[in-house]
Amino acid sequence: MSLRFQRLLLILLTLIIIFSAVLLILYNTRENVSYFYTPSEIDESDMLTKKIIRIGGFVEKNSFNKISSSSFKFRITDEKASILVAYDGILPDLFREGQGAVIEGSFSDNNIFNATNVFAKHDENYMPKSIKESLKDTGYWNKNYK
Amino acid sequence: MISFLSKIGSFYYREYKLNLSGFQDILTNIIFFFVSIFIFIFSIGPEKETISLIGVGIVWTLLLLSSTLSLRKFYQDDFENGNLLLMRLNGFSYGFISILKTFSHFLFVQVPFLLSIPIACILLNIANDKVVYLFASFAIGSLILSCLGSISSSMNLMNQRNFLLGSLIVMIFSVPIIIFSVGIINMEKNFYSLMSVLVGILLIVFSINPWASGLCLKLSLENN
Amino acid sequence: MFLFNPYKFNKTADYLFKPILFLSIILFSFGLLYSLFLSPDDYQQGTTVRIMYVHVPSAWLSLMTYAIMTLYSVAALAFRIPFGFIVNSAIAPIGAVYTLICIISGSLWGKPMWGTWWVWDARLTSVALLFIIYLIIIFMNLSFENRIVKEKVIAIFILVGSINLPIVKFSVDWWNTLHQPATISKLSKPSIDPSMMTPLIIMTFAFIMIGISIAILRIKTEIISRKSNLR
Amino acid sequence: MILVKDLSIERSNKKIFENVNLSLGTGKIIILKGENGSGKTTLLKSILNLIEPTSGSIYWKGKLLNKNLNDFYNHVTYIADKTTSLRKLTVQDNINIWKKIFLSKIGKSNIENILKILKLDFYLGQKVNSLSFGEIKKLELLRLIIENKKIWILDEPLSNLDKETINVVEQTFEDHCAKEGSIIFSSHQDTVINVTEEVIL
Repeated sequence: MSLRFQRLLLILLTLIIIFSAVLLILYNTRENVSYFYTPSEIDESDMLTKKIIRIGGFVEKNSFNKISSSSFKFRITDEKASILVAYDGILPDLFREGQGAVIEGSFSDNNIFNATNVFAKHDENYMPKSIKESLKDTGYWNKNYK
Repeated sequence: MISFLSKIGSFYYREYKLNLSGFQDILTNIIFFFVSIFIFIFSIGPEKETISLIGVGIVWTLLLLSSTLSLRKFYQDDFENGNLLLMRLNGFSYGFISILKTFSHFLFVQVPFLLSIPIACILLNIANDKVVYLFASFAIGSLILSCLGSISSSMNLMNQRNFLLGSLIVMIFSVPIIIFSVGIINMEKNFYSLMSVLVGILLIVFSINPWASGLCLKLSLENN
Repeated sequence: MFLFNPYKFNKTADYLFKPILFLSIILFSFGLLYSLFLSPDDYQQGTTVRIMYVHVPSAWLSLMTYAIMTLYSVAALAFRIPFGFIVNSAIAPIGAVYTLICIISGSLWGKPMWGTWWVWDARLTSVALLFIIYLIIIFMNLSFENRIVKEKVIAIFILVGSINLPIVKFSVDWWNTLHQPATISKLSKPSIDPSMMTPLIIMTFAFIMIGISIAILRIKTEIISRKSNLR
Repeated sequence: MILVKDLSIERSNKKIFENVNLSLGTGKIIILKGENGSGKTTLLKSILNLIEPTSGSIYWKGKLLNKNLNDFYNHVTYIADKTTSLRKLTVQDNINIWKKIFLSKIGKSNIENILKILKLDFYLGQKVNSLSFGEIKKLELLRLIIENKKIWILDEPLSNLDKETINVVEQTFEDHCAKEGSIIFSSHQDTVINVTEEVIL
C-alpha cells in the first residue's frame, strides 16, 4: 500500500464519517431543534408542566377576541389541533387572523395558554396590494399558508 | 505493529508522568470551577428554585470556560521544548499526534471535571435524576471540547499576540454542543435522539480534528 | 486566469475597476430609487417590506463572500495557489460588513413585523455565528507574527468554519424557525411578484458590484504590501 | 546512505542557501560550518523532511526521502538546539520515559556508567529544572545512547559544554563511527573531532 493510497483511503473514510454524521444529525434534529412546537405536538404532559414554551401556528379565523385595548384572546391552530391563548400586551403589526404567529408563554390550570410574548411570523410570499385585490376579484386567490 | 502499540503506551506513560507532576494545575482548574459556582450562587441569591432552574446552564458554561483555561498548555509546552518534533521523529504522523493528544487532554483534564460534576450538582440543587443526563451529555460534550481545543490551540501555536483567540474559536464552535446538551437535560423524552445528535457532532469534529490540527502542527513546526 | 494570478489580476482589475465602480454607483442609486419610491407596498407588510431590498442582498452576499473564501482556501491549500490567501485576507472584512448590515436591517425589520428585535432561532443564531467567525478571521489576520503560518491557518479556519454555511442557508427548511423560508429558492416560480423582484435583483447586483470594487481595491493594496514585504 | 542533491531553500523570497550537495555514508562524520543565520539548522531540518526545499532532492537508501520517511525516522536521532527533557520531572523520570518511548534495550548499568562519566549520577533524583544549562545539554546528549540509532543529526551539540565533556563526546562519535554509524552535525566553533567532510554554508 503506497502512502498516497493510504492517504486517499483516509480522506474517503473521513468523508464517509462526516456524511453519515450529518445524516444522523439532520434526522434527529428535525423534531428537536425547533424554535417552537405546533399545537398538534402539544400533549397533556406539556399542559401539566408549567414550563415556558413556544407554540407556532396560524391565528384561527374568527377566533380573535379583543377583551380590552391591550388584552386579547385567540386560538392558534395548525389545522389539526388548536389552543386557546390569552395575551396582555401590544400585538405586532403583522398579527392578523389567518396569519402565522409564534407565542411564548406557559399553560395555566384550565388549559389556557398564557402568552408573555407574541411574535408574528410572515410567510415567504411577497405581493403588491393592488395585485392581491385583482386576484381576489378574479377568484384566483388561494393562498396556502405555511 | 506491537512496537507501534508500545510506542502509544509509552506516549501515555509520558503524559501521565507530566500530568502527575503538574497535578496542581488540574486541581487549580477544578478549584476555579467550584469557586465560580460559589460566585454564581452568591450573585444570584439564596433562592433554591432559581438556582436549580439555571443550574445546568451554569455547570455547562463554567465547564466550558474552565476547560478553555487549560487550552494554552494543549500543545504549547511540547511545541516549545521540541517534544512535538521528537514524537514526529518517533514515527507518529502529525494527525496521529493530534488524536493521541486529544485523548490525553480528555483523560487528564476533562475526566477530573466529569468526576466533580455530581458535587457541583449538589451545590446547585440539580435534581438527582438529571445528574445522569448531565453526566452522559458532558461525557460526550467534553470529548468534543477536547477535539475543538486541539484544533484551536494548534492554530494558535504561532500566535504570540492574541492567545484569547483560541478560547474564542472553541467557544464559537461549542455553541451547538451547549444547545443540544442542555436540551438533553430539559427534555428527557427526547434523550436518545438528542444524544445521537451529540454523537454526530462528535463524529464530525473527531474526523476533522486530525486533518486540521495535523496541518497546523506541521505548519508551525516548519516555520518555527 | 486572472482569478488565480496576482499579476494578471492586477492588469485585468485596472481595466475593469472604473466600469465596475461606475456601474455600482448607477445600479445602487437606481436600485435605491426604485426600491424606496417606485416599488409597490406589500399586501400584508405595507411599506416595511422595503427593508427587504437591503436585507436580502446583504444576507446573500454575506454567504457568497464566505463561499468565495472557502473556494479560495481550497485552491490555496490543495492546489498551492497563493493568490487565494491574498483574496481571503482582503475580502473577509467585506463579508463581515455585509453580515453586519444584514443583522442590523433584519432586526429593524423584525421589530415592526415580528414584534421583536432579536430571537434565538436557528437562522438568526447561525448568522450571528457567521458574523463572529468573520471577526475571528479578521483578528487572526492581525495577530500572527509569521505570515506563512498566518495565512495557512486562516485558510484552515475558513474551511472548518464553512460548516456553518449550509446551516445558515438551510436552517429555515430543516427546523422550525421564526424566520420565514427562502422566497427565491425555486428557480421556476419564486413566490415574489415581479414588480418587487426587479428592484430586489437590481439591488443585489448593486451590492455585488460595490463588493467587487472594494474587493479589487483591497486585493491590490494587499498585493502591493506583500511585494514590499510590509507585512 | 543520505544523499542531498542541489538543495536550495528560499523563505519569504529570501535565499537561505543554494545548491548544497552532501553524501553521508556509513562511518562518516560531516560537519556543517557557518556563521549565525547561514542556514545550518534549516539544512538539518530539511534533511529531516521538516522543511520542504524550494528545489533539489534528498534520497535515503536510494529512494526519495518523503517516499521512505518512516524507515528513515527509524534510523535517525535528531538533537535540536532546544532541550527536549521535561523540566518538571526528575532526571531519572526523563531517562525512563525516553527508554520507553524509543523502545530502548540499553541496560541499566550501561546508562549508570555513562551518567558517571558525564557526572550526572549525583542529580538522578533531582528535577531537571534545578540543573545548569550545560548539564541539561549533557542529559540531552544521553538520548543518543538511549535511542541507539545509526544516523545522528545534531544541531550545535558542542555548545555550552566544558572541555572534559567535549572529549567524551568526541570519543563517543569515534566509537559510533567504528560501529558503522554516521553523524552529521553543525558547529560554529572549531572542534578537535576528525571529520571526514566539511561543508561550509
